[in-house]
Amino acid sequence: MPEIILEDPDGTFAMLRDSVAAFAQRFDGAKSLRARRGAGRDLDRDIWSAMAEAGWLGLMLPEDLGGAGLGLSEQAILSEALGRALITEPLAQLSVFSGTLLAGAEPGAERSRLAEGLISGSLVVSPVWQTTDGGFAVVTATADVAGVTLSGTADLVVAAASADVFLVLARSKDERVLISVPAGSDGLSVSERPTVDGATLAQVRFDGCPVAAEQVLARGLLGNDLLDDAIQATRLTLAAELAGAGSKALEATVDYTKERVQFGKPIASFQAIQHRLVDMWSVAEFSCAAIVNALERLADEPGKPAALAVLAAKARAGDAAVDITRKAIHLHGAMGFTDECDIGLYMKRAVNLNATLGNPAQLRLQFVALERAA
Amino acid sequence: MPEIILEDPDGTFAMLRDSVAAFAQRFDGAKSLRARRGAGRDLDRDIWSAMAEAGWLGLMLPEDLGGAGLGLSEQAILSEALGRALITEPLAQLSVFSGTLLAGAEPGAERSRLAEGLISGSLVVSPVWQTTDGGFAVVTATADVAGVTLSGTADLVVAAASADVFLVLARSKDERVLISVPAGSDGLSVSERPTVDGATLAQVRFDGCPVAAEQVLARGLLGNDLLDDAIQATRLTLAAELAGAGSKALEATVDYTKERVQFGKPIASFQAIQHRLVDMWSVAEFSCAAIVNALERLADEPGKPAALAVLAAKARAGDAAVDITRKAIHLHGAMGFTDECDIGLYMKRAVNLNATLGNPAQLRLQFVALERAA
Amino acid sequence: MAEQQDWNSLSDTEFRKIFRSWVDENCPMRLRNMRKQRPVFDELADWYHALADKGWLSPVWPQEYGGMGLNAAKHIIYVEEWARLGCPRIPDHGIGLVGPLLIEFGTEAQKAHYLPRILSGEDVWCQGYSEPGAGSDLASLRTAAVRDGDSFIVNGQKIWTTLAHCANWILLLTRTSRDEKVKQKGITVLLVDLTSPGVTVRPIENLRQEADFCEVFFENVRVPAENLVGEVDKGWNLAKAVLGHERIFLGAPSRPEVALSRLEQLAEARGAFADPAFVARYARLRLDLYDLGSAFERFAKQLRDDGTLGADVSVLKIFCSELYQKITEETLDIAGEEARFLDDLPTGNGEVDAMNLYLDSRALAIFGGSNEIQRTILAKAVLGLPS
Amino acid sequence: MAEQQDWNSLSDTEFRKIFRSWVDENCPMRLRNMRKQRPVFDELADWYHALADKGWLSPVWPQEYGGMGLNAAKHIIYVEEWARLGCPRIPDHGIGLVGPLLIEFGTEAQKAHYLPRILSGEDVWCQGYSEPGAGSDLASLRTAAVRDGDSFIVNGQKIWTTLAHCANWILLLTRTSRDEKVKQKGITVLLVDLTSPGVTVRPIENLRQEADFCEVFFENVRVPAENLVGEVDKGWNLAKAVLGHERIFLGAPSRPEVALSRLEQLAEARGAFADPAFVARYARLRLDLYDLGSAFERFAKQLRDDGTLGADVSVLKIFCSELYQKITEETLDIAGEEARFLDDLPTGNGEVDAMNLYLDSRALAIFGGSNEIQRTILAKAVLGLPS
Repeated sequence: MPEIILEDPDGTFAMLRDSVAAFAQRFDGAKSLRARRGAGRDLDRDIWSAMAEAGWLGLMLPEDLGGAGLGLSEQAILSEALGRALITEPLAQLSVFSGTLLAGAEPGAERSRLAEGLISGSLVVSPVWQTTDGGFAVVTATADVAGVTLSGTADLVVAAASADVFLVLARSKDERVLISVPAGSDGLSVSERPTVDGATLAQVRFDGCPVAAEQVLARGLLGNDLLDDAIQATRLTLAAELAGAGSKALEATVDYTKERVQFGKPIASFQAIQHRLVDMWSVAEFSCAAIVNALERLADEPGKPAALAVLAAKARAGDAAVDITRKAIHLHGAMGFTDECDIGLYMKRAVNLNATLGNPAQLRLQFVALERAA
Repeated sequence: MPEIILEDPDGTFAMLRDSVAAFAQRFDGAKSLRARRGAGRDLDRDIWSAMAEAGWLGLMLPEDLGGAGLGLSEQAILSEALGRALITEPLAQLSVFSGTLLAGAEPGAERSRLAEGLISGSLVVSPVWQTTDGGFAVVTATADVAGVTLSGTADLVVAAASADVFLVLARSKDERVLISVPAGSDGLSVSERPTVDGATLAQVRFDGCPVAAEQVLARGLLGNDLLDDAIQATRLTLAAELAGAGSKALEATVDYTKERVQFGKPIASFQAIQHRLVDMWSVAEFSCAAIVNALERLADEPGKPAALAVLAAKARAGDAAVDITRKAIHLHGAMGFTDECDIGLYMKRAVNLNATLGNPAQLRLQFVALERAA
Repeated sequence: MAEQQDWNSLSDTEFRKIFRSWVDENCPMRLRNMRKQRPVFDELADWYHALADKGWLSPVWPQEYGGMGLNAAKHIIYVEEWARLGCPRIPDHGIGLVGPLLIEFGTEAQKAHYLPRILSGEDVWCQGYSEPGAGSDLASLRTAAVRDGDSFIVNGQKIWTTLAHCANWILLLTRTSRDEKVKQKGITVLLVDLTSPGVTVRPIENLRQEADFCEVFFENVRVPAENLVGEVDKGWNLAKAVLGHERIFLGAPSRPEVALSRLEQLAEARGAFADPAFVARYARLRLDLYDLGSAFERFAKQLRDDGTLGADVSVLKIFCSELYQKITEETLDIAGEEARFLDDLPTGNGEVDAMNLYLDSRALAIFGGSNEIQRTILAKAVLGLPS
Repeated sequence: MAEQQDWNSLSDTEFRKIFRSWVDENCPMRLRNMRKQRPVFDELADWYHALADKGWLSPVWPQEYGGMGLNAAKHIIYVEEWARLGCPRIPDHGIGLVGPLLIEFGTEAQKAHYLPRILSGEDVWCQGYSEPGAGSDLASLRTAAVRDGDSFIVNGQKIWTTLAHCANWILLLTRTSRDEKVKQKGITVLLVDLTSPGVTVRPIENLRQEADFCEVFFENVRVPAENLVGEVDKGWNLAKAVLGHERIFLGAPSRPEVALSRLEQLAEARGAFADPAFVARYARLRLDLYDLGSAFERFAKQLRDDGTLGADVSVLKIFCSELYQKITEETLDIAGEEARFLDDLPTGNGEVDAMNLYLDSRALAIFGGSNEIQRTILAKAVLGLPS
């Protein structure tokens, strides 16, 4: 089955894949997802701790913050494997996105505390910055005689109920600042809605939530690339997870159609089914090739070529995973339409990840606008 | 194979179909098209005369102008049959469009002369009104001491080299007028370009071309529906021709794939080919149903419902014929890629008709704009 | 009880008006445009009884059995108005399947016993056709019925049995003899009481996590011989026959119609109609739906004129199910990041159940014969393509 | 004559630079970006001879035979730069097919005789594989070669023989024995002089009304036995072997690249980039092309690393040919009414050959094994699906 093909001289990638496979033996992805969904929870804390123990949460964080100091290639291989195994805890947001912001924040005690907690799994650090249309939320930090307070609303917050700390992107006068807000702070409220893949997304409201000086992790975020870097890294992570999910859904469908007999033959022997499976395999191959291209551009041609490549990779992997899993459902027949069959969980997961941080249509438009910009 | 299904209590439709079948025995469509293309001509005058003798050119013209006084249903059945037989002389423009304009023009000697000539085939009456983008050409009628003259340029003129008379839609001050201009008039020039289906479209230039009072056939065309009626009737005619061409291309492909043996079996026995053929058949059925719906709306609900139905029918029939003939080429294999095989002529014909008076994307937008207009 | 009238003698317009106005007045608003495609009997009981009292529960049963006795043309109007008013689908296996089967092939005793109990809601039926190894290839079913004195003993398993957990009777296709050459031979139709010892019903949740179908297990279930319909070993054609003209409704535009209205609602709320790229995609879907209406009417007319339909009618089901999917996919696309939510999307003017419809739209292309099977049937039946 | 150098020892960048600059300087501008996909020998003779003199005509032949001896990695650069500079495809059956075949399987006498005559342009070769009854199913070919003393007598017919009317030699697959069980057995490769008595060549016009392929008829054509390549009855694997890594180039992005640049040119001229609906469709095509580049690189890398490719490489050809069609279809769509013209469309900044490309794009999905065949091969070879 298609996978991200990278040279692996020291065996790091093989090791990462093996460690996910071993992990999936302990924590079955589909079973865990159903359990979390049944409980209405947004994060499985046991799994999260185990992921921390595996060293995955701080994979890309620099070593001076306690991380492994690895790069996006390692992250992509890891996330692809997690996607295959349907391990759906929100690593992309809670580790890659939050981690990139922390790595780029100003050195200080709070930053060190959060990084350490993030890496060890003891702190769930959830980023807060979007509206439901994917744009920037308006959360404003205002200073008066009583001190600085936050007000405003953000959406699409993952693991909000489980979060220990919110990493809030706020406006303060003309600049954008990054603020750490402990869960349970005064004036902070959270309301959750279920996601299609059995977790939740929350609206987080700040109503005069007090902020101490040491909670401000970074300033001047309009003028630098930190946020763009975080979005880019997260998109590539999501692309890899989508590629893994798509590839696994294809594999499951190939297996199913080889076994399922109708009219005296396995349905995989019917030409119409075969061609459909080949088309699914093709887009899976293209996803992996697009991700490899993005990783190479990031290494060789940072800037515009890399930005284009990441947009293309997320768009392709999202389109492919959604397309593959839809067809997979169909090829599983009535069985595919049941909740008991794991294939539906892959489809729902693909729908969520595909819509996260830009769906393919939006990303393609960004690509063209960027490419055609003088 | 799919066809336009209408109740035929007095057998008119069956008679029309039979007459086209007999006609096609005398004038083989593909052979005639190749001959005309080889000669670089825009009209086969012999075929045109024979079509006149068959009574087809004045089918919808009122009886008081010498026509048969029949309706769009008869025209649709006729054009569908012509489409099947690949009889490609531009009936839609030279009979339906020109005829509708003449029928709506003001009574007078010139109108009677043109109608008679159109019906008998002795005059080729070619409408002149468009630019290459399908919009209205700017041809201006100006009066000064020397009299009225025409100036301006129009495009997409069919049979311009063969035309005896041009039916020019011109601007005169604030109104739109219809003017008859004899071929060979002073200041009139014609330059032809080949069309994909082996005829030509011309640019017609008027450079101070004199116009006598009796050449003005109608005035005030901005305020009435004549032009809209002509466009609507022509679109439905084109839709029917497209439906006929698509249905025949499907039939030819079914026949070919039943005969063509590869790997010891007719290729029509392979499931992937079968499903492709079924999809071709489906859109052909939908084309015919859309045309029947348009004819019924025109009869029962003139105005907006009919206008919507005609837009839908032309869009569907165009999309279907282009899609069917593309697939037909492919299913004919290498043979389909040769000029010797008639299937390519059907494909080229479909491309031309589909792009005439609005391609499907444009027509769909018009549909939505009209439907959503308060 | 029921109002009797020769509905077929009315003009289409008259009938449509009479039918529509009574239904609109009597079908409770809480049941209109339900999120569930198939509500269970208990949710609908009052509306069910109201229809039965009016004599309008069974559109095609002859009036002597308490139906309306509608011909195909009037039946289409019945279904169209039903959809237009957003009325819920009622548990319809008794009305649509068991009733017509018994009326055509049942004994007088069977008719006298079962038909009134369907109308009264006392019996709620389900349909036991599919098996784990016999889905698209229905003829290979294996649930066995063996004659034992004045009974049959049934062993085996059915699956995808819609709403079996809310039914008390099942129309069961069983195998009574094995002839591998012609698998359709040796199939027998039995009426089986689901409360019989040895029957186990296990609901299965679908993608929307609703239990609308079940597995049904039969372990030495004793079925009285008088519950046989027709003859032993000759049940196949009988089971097929009652499908009749109802196949046209699988391709009726109502599902994509509902989905498109939701797409429009969301698009209005999110400002998508100001984006020409959306409008172009919307236009394609809108025209597909419009043309599906024209194609539906083409077959409806044939049904009105000839009283019968060919295999070609399944083109509607293929087009309809694929259009339904395209519309729900577009709805998720314009939802952007909100496509991640399972619950309904607020619009300021009602909610849009984008994900509910998206998930539901997966079903129609699978059930009732997958679109692949339908295409293969069309290839042979309509285009005469070789095997 | 030819400059000899170990090209493979250069870095990719160095080689690319050297190759590109000489070609750019020496390939006549009148031959760049030609409308014809396959110009005939006479149109290109001076450029052909210039390449031969330079020793750059045959990228993969070993240098001892007058080639460049490029490995797969360098060959890809050769092809990429060729495409990027808009150089014309030269009649390449001698260079790409006959040369490698003889170098691997030919006798010393054959190599000494034929290879220099290919480089000099004295012999122009075509490839006699397909027959009327053997297209996708090539192994069922029937053109017969019967041994007669020191000759073979050939009877039969080939079709789709590219540029046979401009060639003087044909590489011919013939049937020398019939074994219906294994059709690939009994096939023999012969080198046949097209000026031999009994050979008739009939050009066939394609959809663009250009004669770029032919039928070739053989009536008792006498072929000397020394023109046999390899062994009698064992020609199948030999014919297949020389395809080698060249299959990757069937999926190279050059054709859709050219088509997309034409689409952009027309879109700029007609203002389509101001229409968000067009931009959305364009974006899809642009990204498809971009991703085809990534996928091409994925296989090119495999070729560089392993020196070989699997069956999976044909995914490129499928994607590439279908993308090429989509782009040319979109070009006609935005041409609006102008899609009716056969000739090129003026833009004020050069002409766009919309119809020429549209018609040309029909070919790639058919020739070199239809996309259906390719998908079936992939199903078995890559996914291991059962028959």
